[in-house]
Amino acid sequence: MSSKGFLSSPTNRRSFLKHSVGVAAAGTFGFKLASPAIAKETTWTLANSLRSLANPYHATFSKGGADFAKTIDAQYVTLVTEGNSEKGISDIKALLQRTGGKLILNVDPNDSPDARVIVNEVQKAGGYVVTQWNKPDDLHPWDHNPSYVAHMSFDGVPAAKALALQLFKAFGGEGGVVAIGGILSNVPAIERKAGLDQAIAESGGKVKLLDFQAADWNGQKAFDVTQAWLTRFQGQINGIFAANDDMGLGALEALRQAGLAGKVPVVGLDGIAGAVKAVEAGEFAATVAWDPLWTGGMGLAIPYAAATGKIDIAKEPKEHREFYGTSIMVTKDTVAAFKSGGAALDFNNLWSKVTGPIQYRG
Amino acid sequence: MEPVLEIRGVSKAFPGVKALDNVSFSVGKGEVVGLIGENGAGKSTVLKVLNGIYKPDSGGVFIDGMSANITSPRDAFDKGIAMVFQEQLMLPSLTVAENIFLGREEEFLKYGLISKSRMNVAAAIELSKVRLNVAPSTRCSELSFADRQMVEIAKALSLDSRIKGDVTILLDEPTSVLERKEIDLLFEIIKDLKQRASIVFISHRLEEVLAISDRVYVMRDGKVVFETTAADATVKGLHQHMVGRQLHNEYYREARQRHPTAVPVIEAQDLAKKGRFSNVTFTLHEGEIIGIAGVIGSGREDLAKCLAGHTAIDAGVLKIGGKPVSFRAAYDATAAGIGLVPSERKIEGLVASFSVAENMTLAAIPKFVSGCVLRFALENKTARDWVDRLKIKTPSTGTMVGSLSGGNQQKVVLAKWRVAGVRVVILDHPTRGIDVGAKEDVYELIRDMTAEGLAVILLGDTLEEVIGLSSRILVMRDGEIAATFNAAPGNKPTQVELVGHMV
Amino acid sequence: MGAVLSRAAVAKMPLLARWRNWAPVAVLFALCALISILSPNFLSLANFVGILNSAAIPTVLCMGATFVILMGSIDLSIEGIVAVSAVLVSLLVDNDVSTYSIGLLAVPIAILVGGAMGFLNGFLHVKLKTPSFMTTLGVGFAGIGIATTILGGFTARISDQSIRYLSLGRLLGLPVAAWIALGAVLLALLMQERMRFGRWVYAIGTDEMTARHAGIPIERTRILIFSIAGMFYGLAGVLSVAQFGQGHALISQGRLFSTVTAVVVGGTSLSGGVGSVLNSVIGVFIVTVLANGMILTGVPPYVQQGVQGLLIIVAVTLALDRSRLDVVK
Amino acid sequence: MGMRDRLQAYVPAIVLVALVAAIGLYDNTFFSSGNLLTIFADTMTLFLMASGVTFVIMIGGIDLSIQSVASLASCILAISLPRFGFGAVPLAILGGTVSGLLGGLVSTRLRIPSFIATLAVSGLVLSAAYWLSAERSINVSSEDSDRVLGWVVGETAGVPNEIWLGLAVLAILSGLFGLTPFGRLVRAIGSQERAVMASGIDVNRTKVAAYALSGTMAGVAGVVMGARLGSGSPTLANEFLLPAIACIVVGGTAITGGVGSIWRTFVGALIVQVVRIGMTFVGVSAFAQQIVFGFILVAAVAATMDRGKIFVIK
Repeated sequence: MSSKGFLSSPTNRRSFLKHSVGVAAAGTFGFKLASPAIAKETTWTLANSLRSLANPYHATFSKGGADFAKTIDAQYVTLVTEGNSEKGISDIKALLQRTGGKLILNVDPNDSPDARVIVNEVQKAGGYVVTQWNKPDDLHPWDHNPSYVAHMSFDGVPAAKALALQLFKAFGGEGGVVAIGGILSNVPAIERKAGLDQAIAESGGKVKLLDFQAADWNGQKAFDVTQAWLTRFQGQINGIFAANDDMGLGALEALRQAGLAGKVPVVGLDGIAGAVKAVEAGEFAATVAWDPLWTGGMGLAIPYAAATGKIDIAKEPKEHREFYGTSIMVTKDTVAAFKSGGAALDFNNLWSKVTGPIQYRG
Repeated sequence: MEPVLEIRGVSKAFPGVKALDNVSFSVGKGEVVGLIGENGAGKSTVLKVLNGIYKPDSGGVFIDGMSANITSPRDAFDKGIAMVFQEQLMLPSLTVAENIFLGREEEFLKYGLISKSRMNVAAAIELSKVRLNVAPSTRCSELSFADRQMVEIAKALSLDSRIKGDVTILLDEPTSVLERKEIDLLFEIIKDLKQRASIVFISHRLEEVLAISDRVYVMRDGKVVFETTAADATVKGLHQHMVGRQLHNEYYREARQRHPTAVPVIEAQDLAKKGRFSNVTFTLHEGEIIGIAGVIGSGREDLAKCLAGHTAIDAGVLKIGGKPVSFRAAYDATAAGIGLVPSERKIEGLVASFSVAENMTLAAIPKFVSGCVLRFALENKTARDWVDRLKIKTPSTGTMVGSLSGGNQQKVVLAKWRVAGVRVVILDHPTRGIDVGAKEDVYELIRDMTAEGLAVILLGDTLEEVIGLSSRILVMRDGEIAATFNAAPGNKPTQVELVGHMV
Repeated sequence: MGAVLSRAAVAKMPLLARWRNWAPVAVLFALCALISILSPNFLSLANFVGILNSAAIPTVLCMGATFVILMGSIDLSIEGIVAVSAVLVSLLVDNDVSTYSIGLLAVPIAILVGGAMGFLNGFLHVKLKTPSFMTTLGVGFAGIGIATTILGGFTARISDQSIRYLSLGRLLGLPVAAWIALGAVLLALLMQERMRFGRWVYAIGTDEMTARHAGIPIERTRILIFSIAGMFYGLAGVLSVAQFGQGHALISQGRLFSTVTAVVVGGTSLSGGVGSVLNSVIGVFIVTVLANGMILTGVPPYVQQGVQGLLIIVAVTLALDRSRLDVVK
Repeated sequence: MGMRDRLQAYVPAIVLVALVAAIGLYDNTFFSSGNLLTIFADTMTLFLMASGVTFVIMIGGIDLSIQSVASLASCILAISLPRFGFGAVPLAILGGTVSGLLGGLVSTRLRIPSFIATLAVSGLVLSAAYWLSAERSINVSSEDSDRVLGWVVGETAGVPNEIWLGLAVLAILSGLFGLTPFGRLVRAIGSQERAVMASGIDVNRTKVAAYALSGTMAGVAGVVMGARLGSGSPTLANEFLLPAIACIVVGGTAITGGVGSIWRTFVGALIVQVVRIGMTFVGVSAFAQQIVFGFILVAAVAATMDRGKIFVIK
């Protein structure tokens, strides 16, 4: 039927891949953008579910998925939640339906509770799923063999703590910092704040937290907040800690307005291009890169291996079922190496970047 | 005399009403033509056809003998016709000058910009024509009602300095909101305007019309029934033609006029509302109809609104059935048994998109609820009863009221208050814009109400109506009751008597 | 064609009317006074410059939105249009994604593209007779989508100093962005006061019938206004890029409601016909100063939305002349 | 024209059927009963959100606070579930009612346009949610949710309970709308508020009730979301506001008030959901989805809007 024709049309596949790696020419959308329909019952379909393609982290995440899909020449689909849990979940259900359960899903749930619902749906349909970042503490892959292959995350607390220490180092270990948080109730936001607090506590009073404000992951808000801070704490601000790079860059621009860019060090997390550039320029003291290319790809490679029987997931040790990936601290010293590295990923070496089991903090 | 502006055999129908029926009408150069008739006779419709607001269904408009197609008021303006509307159309956020030249700013454009200074100068010229000294840069929201009327007139006059060739100015009840001296002023203006322009002049006040016009048309029920030169016309004669019948008392069912009982329903003591009316005192009895006469601005509408609870009184004592009351809003008045039949029927009287039944029960919904569910059967039955009783012409009780004729709509409004079981009905221009047959029905209904012991306060559409229906008449002027007349059947005051106290 | 002026309006004392006009300014001053008592730093020049920086983009946005709201319509496409123009600019000047480098030429292009999307708003709204609320909502969604598609989700970092100057540069000690915003205000004021459509907006917003009778081309004016609004959003897109040195699809997240709020807090009525671009400028400053002040005075993050909510209510209660609208929707 | 009206009433349903058919023809797994049921079930939260606001829009107002209100309700639910068990549900819904009431009072008593009044109240509600939840998202233990929230997440007669709930709400609200004085007044106020005032009716009381109802339904939606996701959080209902209003208008209810109904919103919600899911089925890439969605929205409104009784379109 027509869908078959549409599927096998190479131009469509090419244009789709082109767009999904994000070099779309302006003004070509609509059905040019339509991905090929899925051939049922024959191959596995790969899908990454993420918040929105409009942010660099997830765009790269999606690219990672596309890259892996290319290596096994499988259909690859990106689902976006638009920050709306219900939408995210119903899209996944629809895709499970459409692929008759032959779905390999790598999902960054919009909010931790979503994970349980998604896992149950995938298990019902007989697909395979890996979750990223968010899941309820009492939800474990080994309780849902074989469908729930793994949960991978990055430990926000130590990362943020290490990052904070980098920041303190940048201004000589003594002085006042201000901190910009994400959406107050988000798990990563909480972890990263916790990491910062630890670092401050350990500074033994040398470093003072002047103020903490929430900018909802929004660079714009971070900009306004920072400007107000510059007035409120004239001269007292020695460093700015931002819970993600976008807000960090917002803060940096506010500093630039006041001619303080590069004078007051900023740190952020995610390792997006802009932040890395800022590190090179010496305006960011550091950023933490999560390697979304790897998570985006490996989050599919592992369940694919399980699905195709390359590994028996049920027999894998727990630290291969719930684990932290390697986060990379990017500082002025390491930035060159960081940029050159991270080239071709070896999707066969599944556990190369595993750095230990998930910690549950009360 | 060669007519500059003329309509021939024009007919215009609105849903349920034939507003104009084969009307022919002409204005000569430099002529002032009076156009009189009761409300709903079709006067304003004629003007709105001339002004391009209404397209005639048949017949045509002719300018200097040439057939003309006037598409919009703006188009009319460019063809030398300007109109002063009954409803005021000043935009509050704009200045006087901007209102005068709204939509015609081109002449003040320079490099695409409006030169306010030039516009104000030009406006000042127009304002001087109406001897109005307000700064052209004043916001209209800060003008008095009468001043706005003068601005409206100035806006129309701005035509004659802008259009080459013949100019016609249509005045729809320009005097109704004006004070005596402003009226005299307006007449002077019209007189020296005659040198350059022709004028069509609508007014209720026959004396005025005779005083200013060269020629007079009388309209009734959408037809021109009489045409005469002002010189050989008399108020009485014109009046005959306007009403078209000798036996008014028959028309107004005077035979059924009850002798008011002694039971007071409303007792008003020195009611006052700042800037609107003051020390208004009267008593309304069961079965009585009190008519209130007065020009617009006399305060009678405001009084009516206060009695209906729409606005609050500032001073005085109002007793309903002996108990003093104060109304926070209309719902208090309704609860006290007072209902207002508003002049703005479509806005305050009815929910146009609601069915006949839904409208009839709107003011009495609780009566049609059992266990918080509407009793549709009862509602429909009640509605059907009233449809029969009031001879309402409607396909069904489920028909959208908006699609009924004005007369039938008005009956629905009356039915609404009957269903609500009010004891006092305030009628604000109850027969405005409804055709003659329906009028008689409405009069019949009013008599029915009094027969059933209801009391009525009537703000008549015409003096004649007030006189014909009321058993007592209060004449209001400048917010005070200037005179009170008893109007027992067969012994009614004349219009001239009343007018004497009105202006 | 309903009488344009209710009797109530006539009775209204001009004095009260004048106070109404000045209420937003009063609110602003009261706010400033309060904050400067709690935090002396507030009155520093540095903070003033900071506030100007934060206010620049919202001001430009409000210039567009005010006209639309004066017509009694609403524009929910702000974020979408800004996103598209921002992404375009960031791709057209020196950047790390595309190879274009046309410098300041990108500015007029971005403004025109904004205008084009605004035109789409107006065109669909007028021709399909769909309420502006939905039309602009749809176009807004599309805008975000387009911006995301163009960049494929990535961020374009710009290195073009001429664009950066628009935000970083200083003229007479004030940020260039502030001067541009000032320019936008003057332009909008010129349109509102001295151009025909500027006056017609009031007529349409107050009473479309009267406007029609006066021979005002309603449809054309509506489309024109939406297009002009789009152009202002386009300019705001340029400024956003200049300020953040990057363009991406979410660059204007949260701008929509803050803009409408500013317009209304400034005293422009959502029902149309009443208000002015100057009111909106005041509105922008009320909102900006409040946000700034809440941080200066250390209001805890999670109550800030609440405080803002309360202030909106207070400001609007004082500023909005509600005596004219006997029916509040 | 009566004929046209009657036809008009079916347009939304026709649009829906057409969409479903089109997508099904492209990929017929879409028709599988399981899938349709799933879509149906997933639509209900959206419908619950929109159902209450429909009344507000019918009176010519708007309620922009539902998103925060639903989140607040989910927080109240998650917090009080351990302590009060089932009592948590009415408590959470009550929270919604109160928030709605507040919006209504601000709008009517202070005579502030609902657009701004509810926007402001939404800020207050959000602060309250953050304060209650101590800025965390609160998990609902699975045994709690099994014990208390089974009526939301379970299945009955092979049909997900969300659907039963949605249909129940549809029935109740349609009844409220079509059979009660309240519904009658809501319609009347939306079409000609001044006539209703002049008929001696306390308009504000009805209005406030409408806002309260809107808040209540947002509360219910919050509870359902909390149950489905097993958590409460101040951001749980984010990105729900505009889609909810889209449902209402896509269903053909006039944003200017007076004209509309609950079932229109119900159909509207299904349309919105089908379009979204449909794009995944047809395989519209994630990039294009929002663009397509945006234009389909406008087209749908253009088709379903009942212009018979609307004169000036602003």
